[in-house]
Amino acid sequence: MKFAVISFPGSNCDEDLYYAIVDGLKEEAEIIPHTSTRLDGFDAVLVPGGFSYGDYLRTGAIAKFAPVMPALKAFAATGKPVLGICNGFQILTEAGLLPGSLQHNTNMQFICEPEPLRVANHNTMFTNDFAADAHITLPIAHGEGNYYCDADTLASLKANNQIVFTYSDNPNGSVDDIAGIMNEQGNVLGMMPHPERAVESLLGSSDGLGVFRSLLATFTRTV
Amino acid sequence: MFLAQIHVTYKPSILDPQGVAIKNAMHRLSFNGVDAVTQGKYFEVTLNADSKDAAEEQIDTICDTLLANPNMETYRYDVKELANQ
Amino acid sequence: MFLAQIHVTYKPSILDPQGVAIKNAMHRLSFNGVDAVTQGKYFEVTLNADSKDAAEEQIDTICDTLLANPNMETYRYDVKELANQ
Amino acid sequence: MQELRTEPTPEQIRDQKPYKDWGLSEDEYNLISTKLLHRLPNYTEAGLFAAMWSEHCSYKNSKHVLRKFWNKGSRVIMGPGEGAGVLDIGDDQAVVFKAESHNHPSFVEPYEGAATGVGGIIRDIFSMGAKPIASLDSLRFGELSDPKNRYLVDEVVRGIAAYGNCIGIPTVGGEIGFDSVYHGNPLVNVMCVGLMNQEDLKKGRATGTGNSIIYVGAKTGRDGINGATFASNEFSEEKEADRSAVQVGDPFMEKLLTDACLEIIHDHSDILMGIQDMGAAGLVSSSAEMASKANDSGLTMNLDLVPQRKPHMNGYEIMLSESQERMLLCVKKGEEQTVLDIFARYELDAVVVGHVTDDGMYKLTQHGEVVTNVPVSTLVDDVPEYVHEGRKPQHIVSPAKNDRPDIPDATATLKALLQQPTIASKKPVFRQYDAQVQANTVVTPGSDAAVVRVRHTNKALAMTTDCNGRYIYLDPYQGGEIAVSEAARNIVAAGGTPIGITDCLNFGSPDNPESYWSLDQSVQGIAKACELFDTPVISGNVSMYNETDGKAIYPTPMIGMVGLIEDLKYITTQDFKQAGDAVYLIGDTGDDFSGSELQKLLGQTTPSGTIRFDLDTENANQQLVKQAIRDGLLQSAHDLSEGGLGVALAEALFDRQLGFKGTTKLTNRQLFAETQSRFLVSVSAEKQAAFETLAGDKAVQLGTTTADAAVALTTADGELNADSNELNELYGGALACLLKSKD
Ligand SMILES: Nc1ncnc2c1ncn2[C@@H]1O[C@H](COP(=O)(O)OP(=O)(O)O)[C@@H](O)[C@H]1O
Ligand SMILES: [Mg+2]
Repeated sequence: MKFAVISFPGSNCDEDLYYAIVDGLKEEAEIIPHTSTRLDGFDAVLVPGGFSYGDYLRTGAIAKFAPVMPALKAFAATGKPVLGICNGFQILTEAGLLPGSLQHNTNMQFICEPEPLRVANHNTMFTNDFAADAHITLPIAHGEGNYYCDADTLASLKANNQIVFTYSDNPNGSVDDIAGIMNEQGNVLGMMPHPERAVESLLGSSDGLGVFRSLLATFTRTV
Repeated sequence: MFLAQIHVTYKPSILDPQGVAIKNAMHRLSFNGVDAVTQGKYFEVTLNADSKDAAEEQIDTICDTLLANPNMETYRYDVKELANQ
Repeated sequence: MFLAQIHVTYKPSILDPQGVAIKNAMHRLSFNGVDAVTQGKYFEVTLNADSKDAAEEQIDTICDTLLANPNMETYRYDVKELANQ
Repeated sequence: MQELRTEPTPEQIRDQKPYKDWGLSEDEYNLISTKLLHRLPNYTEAGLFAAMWSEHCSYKNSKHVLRKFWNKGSRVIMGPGEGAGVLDIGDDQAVVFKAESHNHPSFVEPYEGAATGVGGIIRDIFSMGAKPIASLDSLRFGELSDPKNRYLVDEVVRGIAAYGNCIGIPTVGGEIGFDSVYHGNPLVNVMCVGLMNQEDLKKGRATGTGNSIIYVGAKTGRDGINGATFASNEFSEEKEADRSAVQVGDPFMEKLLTDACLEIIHDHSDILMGIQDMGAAGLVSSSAEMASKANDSGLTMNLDLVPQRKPHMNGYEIMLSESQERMLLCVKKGEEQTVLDIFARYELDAVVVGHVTDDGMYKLTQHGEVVTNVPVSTLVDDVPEYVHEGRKPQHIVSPAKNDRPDIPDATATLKALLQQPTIASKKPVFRQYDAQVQANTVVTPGSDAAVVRVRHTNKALAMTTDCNGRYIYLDPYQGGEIAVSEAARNIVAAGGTPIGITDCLNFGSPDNPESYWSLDQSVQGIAKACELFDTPVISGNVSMYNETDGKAIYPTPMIGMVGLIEDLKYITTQDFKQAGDAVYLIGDTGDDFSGSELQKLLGQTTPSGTIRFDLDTENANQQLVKQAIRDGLLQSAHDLSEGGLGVALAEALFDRQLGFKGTTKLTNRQLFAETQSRFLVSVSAEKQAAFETLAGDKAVQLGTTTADAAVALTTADGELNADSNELNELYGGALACLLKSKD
């Protein structure tokens, strides 16, 4: 399986994702610059964390105009998986691929810590490796991870089972403890916690590997 | 040359954690009369355009696509011509 | 009840990396006429005070101590009385 | 609109002596004009001399003392003198590190001051060819009862977090201490650690006549130029209130700059002759040093080509600006385009501003005129060196008698100590730092030393910063030895072998004989310990004049140490792992309270008494712990520092909510003694015999960990009885509470 990791100016988790796939999952990955306009030949696209364009203006606001974005949208439209992590999640919401937006944490501070999570929907291409209602721990590291959407959007997220991860102990003020959501079609996922930082027990947790293993399982099943 | 003064603010229904934090800080500093605080962004953009209308049109697009997030924010602007130097 | 509209902006000699990044983004979006962008903060504070003078005095202190960083920023404000609701 | 500024003539400078405001003495000025130049320097030249001859650039007041440092050692690839020091860690890899202080800027503008401090030290690391992999911050503030200090803590921490998090370098450790002497003079020291392949090593040299000097990064503004050095009419275009020379950091730009420079270093090493960051005294210092280090080649630059943020900057301003995120490269003639193209891809400004010459002259032109033409050596090498007079402070000549406080209730004392801000958990601070980006951090903040693995090897690096100014105040020589030893103890407890140090020497004015004496003594103490531990001093920084209202801080020579963990299985943390493990104290405990946190808690704000320290004992105990870890005998290891055994024992229990039961021959008060050279370790039942054989009489069993949260330790004259969860709450909540307190 071949993953593309998109690198924007200011991305800083692109290499971490690359290694999570290559060393952790033992599949292929390639870092694709933001100037690239093609994503052919990839089976999944990963949008990494970091501070694209310094997070200036709003998180993800400038990255959404990068040359690679039309290709990313086209890729998502084919139904293949797109995973945005942290700043990647913020970019996907700004780009309109996911509903809602990410605001400042309610305590107005950056928070870096391991966070207990619940897998709220394990019937997705990102989470089928987890048991129903699994409790996992993934690190978070963000200043603006407070998920917000209006009441109608929230109702439809719930109705369609689009809420994929929730916090057990909401650290940032997110609506309904939301840590990760997907689009209606189920192939675009955005999450604030960092699975790529949790792919080996040496670094404290390998729970994150489940996300990548799920993608691989889906891929293997469909080809 | 034109100068656009642009205000981007949260829609009223949106809870603004920054505004809340600042209000709390004001209360801690004993400004207890403060009832509400909202924080928005203010931009000054100087640009060349053929006419004021053309400048306004550009600024409108810039606000829609870049400066404001339509999910949560609204904007208003004012464009004026700068005296030639 | 009074409404204070406050603008906080960088002093002219201060580097404003955010403004530069936004200007570059505008150029990438082909708004090539844009010459300069600065980003500042805009606050709306509603507060109770006995008089407009008293409100202005409070706002002045709030700006000095909390909203603006005197090392790098300047501010201006405008206070008006709100009609009773 | 702008009036042409008229600069003072050389004669006016001679007569009106404005250089004195710039920090140049009359003797120095005379030396320059009569002996070095044989003519009067013009305005720009005088400014450049003042900057290059400042303590910050020339170390003229500290060089004499710094020579006493030990910087040999088999691993040293590059000692002090370059951007940062470099040590061999095997596999053709090297570790690069250095620390910098940003004390004064952080007091004036704490957020930007701290942020630009982080940015500056990162440039030192990647300019050597290394990828920055971790940073640490060592902070000192006045007491938190004062709102100004709470504000400083908030802003400094936000600034460090904002810069480090954005650029994607994990902040993995550090320290924070609080003491009233730092009121009005906080210390903000940042250390950065980089990793490189030895073949990528780069130096800051401008070699090869005709080669190009390329300026890259942010445009030059008036940042950091002291307004006082200008006649006020020179700024008439701007209102007084609109003027600001505060340096603003742009971590986004620095991320691009780092990536671009490292790309050039990796892929185009053959055409890159030298690279150097622009730090203090900006363009002049970087370019003059590059020329000087290339065996006195010359250099010429055209200032009109320097990218400028504001119009009408004069030569003095351009050369002395401390705008951030700028680098200077020396590139082979004819190959410039390759380099310019790479920077263009990163959307960075890069311009050829000059070239290397062979006449040893430092020559600048602006608007078609020569504004500076002086021998490179006069700027860099001819700076006079000053040896100051030292005097032992009175409190050391006749020290007060040592305390032996009465501790009737050990439990209450422990609870109080755990809430002392210097001891309490620093989580409210380090939780704001991204400690894990790059996905290599094995031990995050909260244990003794941070551990970062070297990807694709079986190695890791341990790192820590340490210094207790209260000990140094009482005894700078032994205090210096202790600072190094404590750092080494933290490295050893984490499973590492100490391999080298960097330092920030934070002291008062060298003109004060007591400050100077303390500097000299502590450097000697540091050197002595470094030699014993085989940890050369490979880089560092001096910050003098840390005084407010004539009162100096405690001498605070911060030590940043790196250790090598040769095998990932040696990595050890401070927390007890399971119930039923035996807990041992390694090292003897005495009635050592001078400078301790207990002494401070009991009302002795200024430390008093004498301290006791023995390097050989320290070394023996460290060797024991190191061996026990290598033999696989330890479940945990924790060094004892502020608050002594009581605090260390509590800290080891928190992570897994364990309890403890035991007995000791020590007295209540000795639970809080700060006798040096001690460790607290835990050993599983099946390893106990082997551990006791190895340790002999160096270790004494204190008791056993338990599954419930009860902590019960019987002492010679009392007992400690507590609930570890309650202790954890006090320890965990104290700092946040102090930072928020309203008054
Ligand atoms: N300013 C800081 N930044 C990051 N980590 C910190 C900071 N202050 C303390 N820490 C972390 O908290 C832990 C305890 O620090 P400290 O009490 O100084 O340890 P020790 O006494 O063993 O040197 C360490 O892991 C340290 O890295
Ligand atoms: Mg320790």
